[in-house]
Amino acid sequence: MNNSHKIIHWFKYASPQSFYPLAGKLIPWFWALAAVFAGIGLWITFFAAPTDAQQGEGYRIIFIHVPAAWMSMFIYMVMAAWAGLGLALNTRLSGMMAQALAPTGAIMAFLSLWTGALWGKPMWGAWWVWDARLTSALILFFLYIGFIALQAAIDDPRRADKAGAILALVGVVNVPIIYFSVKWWNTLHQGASVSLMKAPTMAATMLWGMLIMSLAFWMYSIAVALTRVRAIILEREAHTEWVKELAEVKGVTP
Amino acid sequence: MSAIIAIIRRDLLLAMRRKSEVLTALFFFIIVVSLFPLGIGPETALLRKIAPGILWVAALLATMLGLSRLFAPDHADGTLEQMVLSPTPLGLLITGKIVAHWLTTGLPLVLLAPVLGIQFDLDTGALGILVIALLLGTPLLSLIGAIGAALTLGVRGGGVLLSLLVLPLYVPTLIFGAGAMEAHIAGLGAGGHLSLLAALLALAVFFAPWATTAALRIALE
Amino acid sequence: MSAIIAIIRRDLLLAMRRKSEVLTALFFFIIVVSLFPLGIGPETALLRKIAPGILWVAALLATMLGLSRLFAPDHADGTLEQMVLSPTPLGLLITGKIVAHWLTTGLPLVLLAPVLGIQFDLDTGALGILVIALLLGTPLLSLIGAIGAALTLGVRGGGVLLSLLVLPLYVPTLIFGAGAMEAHIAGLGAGGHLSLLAALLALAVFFAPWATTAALRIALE
Amino acid sequence: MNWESPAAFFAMGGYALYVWGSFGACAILLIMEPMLAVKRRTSILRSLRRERLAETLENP
Amino acid sequence: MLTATGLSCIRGERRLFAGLDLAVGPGEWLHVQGENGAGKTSLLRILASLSPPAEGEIRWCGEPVKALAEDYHRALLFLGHHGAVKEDLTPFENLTLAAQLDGTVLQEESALQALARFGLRGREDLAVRFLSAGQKRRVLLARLAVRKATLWILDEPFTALDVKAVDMLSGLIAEHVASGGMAILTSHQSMPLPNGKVLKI
Amino acid sequence: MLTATGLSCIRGERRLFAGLDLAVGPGEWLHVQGENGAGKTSLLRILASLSPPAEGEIRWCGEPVKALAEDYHRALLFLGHHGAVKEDLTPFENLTLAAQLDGTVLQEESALQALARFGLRGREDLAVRFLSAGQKRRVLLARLAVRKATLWILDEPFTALDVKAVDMLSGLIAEHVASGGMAILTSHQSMPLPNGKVLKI
Ligand code: HEM
Ligand SMILES: Nc1ncnc2c1ncn2[C@@H]1O[C@H](COP(=O)(O)OP(=O)(O)OP(=O)(O)O)[C@@H](O)[C@H]1O
Ligand SMILES: Nc1ncnc2c1ncn2[C@@H]1O[C@H](COP(=O)(O)OP(=O)(O)OP(=O)(O)O)[C@@H](O)[C@H]1O
Ligand SMILES: [Mg+2]
Ligand SMILES: [Mg+2]
Repeated sequence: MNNSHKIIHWFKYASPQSFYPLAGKLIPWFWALAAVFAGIGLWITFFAAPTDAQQGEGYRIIFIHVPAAWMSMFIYMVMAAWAGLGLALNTRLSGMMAQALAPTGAIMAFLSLWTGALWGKPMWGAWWVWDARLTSALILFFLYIGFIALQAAIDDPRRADKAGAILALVGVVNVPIIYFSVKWWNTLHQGASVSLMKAPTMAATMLWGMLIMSLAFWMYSIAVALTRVRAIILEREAHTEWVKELAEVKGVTP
Repeated sequence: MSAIIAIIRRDLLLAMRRKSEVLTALFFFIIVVSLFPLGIGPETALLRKIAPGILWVAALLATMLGLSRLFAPDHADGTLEQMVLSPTPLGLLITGKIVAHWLTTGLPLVLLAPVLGIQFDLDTGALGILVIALLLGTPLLSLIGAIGAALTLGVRGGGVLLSLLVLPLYVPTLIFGAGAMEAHIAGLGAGGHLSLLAALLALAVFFAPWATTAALRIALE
Repeated sequence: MSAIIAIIRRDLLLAMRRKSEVLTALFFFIIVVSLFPLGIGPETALLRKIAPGILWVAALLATMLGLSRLFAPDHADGTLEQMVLSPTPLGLLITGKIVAHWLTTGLPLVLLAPVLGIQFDLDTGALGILVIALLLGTPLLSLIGAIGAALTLGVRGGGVLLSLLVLPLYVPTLIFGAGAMEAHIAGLGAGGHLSLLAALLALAVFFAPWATTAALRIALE
Repeated sequence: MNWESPAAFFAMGGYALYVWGSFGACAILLIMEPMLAVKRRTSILRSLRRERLAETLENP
Repeated sequence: MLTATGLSCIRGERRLFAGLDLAVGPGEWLHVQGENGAGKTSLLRILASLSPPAEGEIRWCGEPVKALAEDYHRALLFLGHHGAVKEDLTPFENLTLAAQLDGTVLQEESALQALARFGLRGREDLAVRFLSAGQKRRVLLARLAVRKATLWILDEPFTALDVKAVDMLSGLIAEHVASGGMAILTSHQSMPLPNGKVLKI
Repeated sequence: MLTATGLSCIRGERRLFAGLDLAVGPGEWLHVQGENGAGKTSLLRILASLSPPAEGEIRWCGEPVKALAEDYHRALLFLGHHGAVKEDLTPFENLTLAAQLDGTVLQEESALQALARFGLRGREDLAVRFLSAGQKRRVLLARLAVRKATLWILDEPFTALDVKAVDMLSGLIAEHVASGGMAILTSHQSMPLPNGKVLKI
């Protein structure tokens, strides 16, 4: 078939066939980690963290807002890295990983917008302002949607992978450009009518809470992406022998 | 009647099959609306002032963008010929196609517009007027657009010629639609504008399918 | 080299043959720009303030409108296959097509923009900046757009999907382009914005043809 | 523990709509997403199994 | 009974044919022959009332077709170069939707039967876009098996079909004619059907 | 000399062919036969390096075609179902522009001659849009007469052509092969050319 057997050792897991069971073994661990971190994080969020002097209880949104915002950016980088890898080395798994990550990234981007809007209303009196950060988050959301829509519109999975990879890479070049352009655009017009809290002034518990919630989001993202990539592997490799030989396909256990 | 329903179902099926179709007309609307603040600047007061105009122009452009695909694919693959030769009167089939076009492009805009209005910091009353005006206006845009789409069918450079023909005809809709919101924001009451929109719609419902059918027959000869 | 020139000449010839093509991209620009005063109202001060944004958004939409026809006709009739099989490297041919696209849609906008700027009561200095910014910005729009056009080639619902992909990527161009004029009007000097536009253009000249070619190869497989 | 009563907890100092709106949406999405991912896998598995069954019926 | 008298057709400054008379009655079929560009497609489109003749008149059962309109359409089945087949839909959907457009309802079995008859078994649920050139034509031609019509006007029905499909289709046409139907065809290949009238242009 | 070894092609979940070997040398031509949907078009596109095979390799004069790229393209002339013919341009413009794309310059006379040879005299300056189905194909095929290429890959070159044109075209192919060229064709009609190798899929 291809010359994958020649390639270095760790590449073994770049084949869907060996990655599928590996992912299956890893998933429960990531779910467990996600649950533990989320438990601690939520406890800090609602019980350990004190009421904020200026924002009252409303600031507690930060404990999901910031992790979601971070993850939305981080996942995009990871997705583009997988896509680029797939384009360069022509490994089948890379494209599947990129495809599996995209919906999670889009959901994170959406959550950062949604929670941000719900935070903005009590803080600024408006659901939305054209702040640099908000605007670039919005554009990032569009980039995700574009990626997903492009892949959904192409029937041949291999073609979809490659086209998506090019789009993701073009996006990666553009995301910093977009971010800085928006930032500059915004500051030219108006002074800092919106000043976000600066991290150093943040109380230590809050910082911890945010970090732990971020870990929870991170573990969640890995777990859900792995779950999805397993489904994608099955869909794409449906006609191969190794899938037909899988225990869950033979009907022993799901 | 069953043929109309059949054609609406067929067009909706086609739209669903090209999954992205419906969503992307919507996203075009969203993106155009979001581009303006980027071009104009983030001042809330200024943005609130121009919001009605921007929302309406964007709705108009989003509707227009899909128009060239209203008849062109059916023309290219001979379906339109079969429609002319169908025992059902052509006018009915065409009406079905226009309804399907509105369902896939106009209706989603109506539903989404309030969310975008929030980005421009509009109040609830203004948002309500926006929805009502769009509910009257978008079918109007589909009806007028269908005439343009039929006239430019199979014509060289049709796509862009279409916008040239249709945009001037969209002007009254734009003026009354955006005017309704502006009047409301200025505290004048939007009733007048809305009833004018309704009157235009009634007019178009009667004449547009007929004009479209006539134009299509010419295009097919 | 001669193949590039041949392809530019061919595309220009095709554009001339569909007489309306060039004119209508231009007319679309004119009409969009003229719709805004209708949607927003006639206050001169307000209009002058939003003029840069509107002109740039209109330029952007006008460029984008023609994008779906950049490769699609060549794809449909098999010309693109012949290009792949041509002894000339595909990248060169594609560059030729992008140049032709700019000559037929970007350049006319640059030439017409000052006239429209006058409608918004802009002074000579601002008009000069507008022309320079468009001269740097429209090739950028063609280059970025070509990537999107190649990616959505032969894809279901391509036309609208294209705008979804391309518009976010247009944001920096829009911001710096409109920003240059606004900075000038505010008396801050447009130099910074213009040099950023130039830098983006240089970046795109290197990468866009490559990405476009890669995307086209994928579409053709 | 900085809450006097469950009611105070749910009132969130007057920010209930915003805080619970955020956390609620977050919870819904983050529960829905894995469910959809799992469903995607079970449905492809089901069709694979059906295919296998059809094969065994054809050539026993 | 379709009769045409004194038909002529002008394209650009070129007169493709003039003073053409023809008549096709029940149980008859007509083979329109001519070189590339002679005007066969143009003639067929005129007969189907899709474009008007420069001169002359077409009558269906004695009435001018322009006046009959829908009644003529009910009796007519015209399949041209273009498919009227949607690339995004499956053969099955294409067939049932075409029937609905004609105002008739197509049973699932008869649709599947017609497709199977045209060798599309196993492709019922694959978007037409993926089919081969000949399979696309077969989707189109499957309408012949499900739509009741007296007059068939077929423009090059045998293009792109393989030998088996050509036989099957000519069998279908022969059957239609034998049972009192009428057919007008063009084809550059030697026609595998007996007893046709020939019209040379 | 074109050789292919162990070619296989998968579309969707369907394996169209597998383990296919072929070789065409100078002065030989190959007739690819098969039912509708057998995979002839797919095979020809693979041979032209337009789409990659699922397995197997194609060599031109002993080198893999992927490595040769432009050199292979120079030796190859591929004409598929689609015309690569612009409807808005005239036959003459189409022919000269196609030549320019190939990086060659076409003399006016030789272009006119080629068109005349394909029976398009008097249509040189009429936009292709107005031509009949067969005339459109002729515009495409006229490239055979002007482009120098060693290997011709033609997908159903005889469709839509009338009897005279079929004879002319087969003469042209025979000439090309006789002078040491190679050709790979598909056709459902009986092939009016002698001495071809046959490949059934
Ligand atoms: C729709 C509205 C909003 C969106 C889309 C949004 C988006 C984002 C994004 C993308 C980040 C990560 C930025 C980075 O790390 O560089 C972020 C961080 C943050 N946001 Fe928001 N935000 C919104 C509203 C708000 C509001 C209303 C507040 C507070 C009043 C806020 C406070 C913060 C804070 C404190 C951070 C963390 C800053 C840091 O770590 O540097 N956000 N937001
Ligand atoms: N505007 C025009 N000016 C001159 N000639 C024209 C014009 N439009 C069409 N024609 C000619 O009219 C004829 C149309 O022929 P038609 O398509 O009916 O031919 P056909 O007999 O079906 O041919 P084929 O066998 O190739 O399908 C062609 O010869 C074409 O060149
Ligand atoms: N995604 C897919 N899933 C299943 N089958 C597919 C898919 N895409 C293509 N096919 C099948 O692959 C085949 C492609 O055949 P191809 O076009 O090569 O045939 P051909 O031999 O040229 O036929 P023709 O004589 O009709 O031109 C068809 O049978 C088609 O049904
Ligand atoms: Mg014809
Ligand atoms: Mg074929």
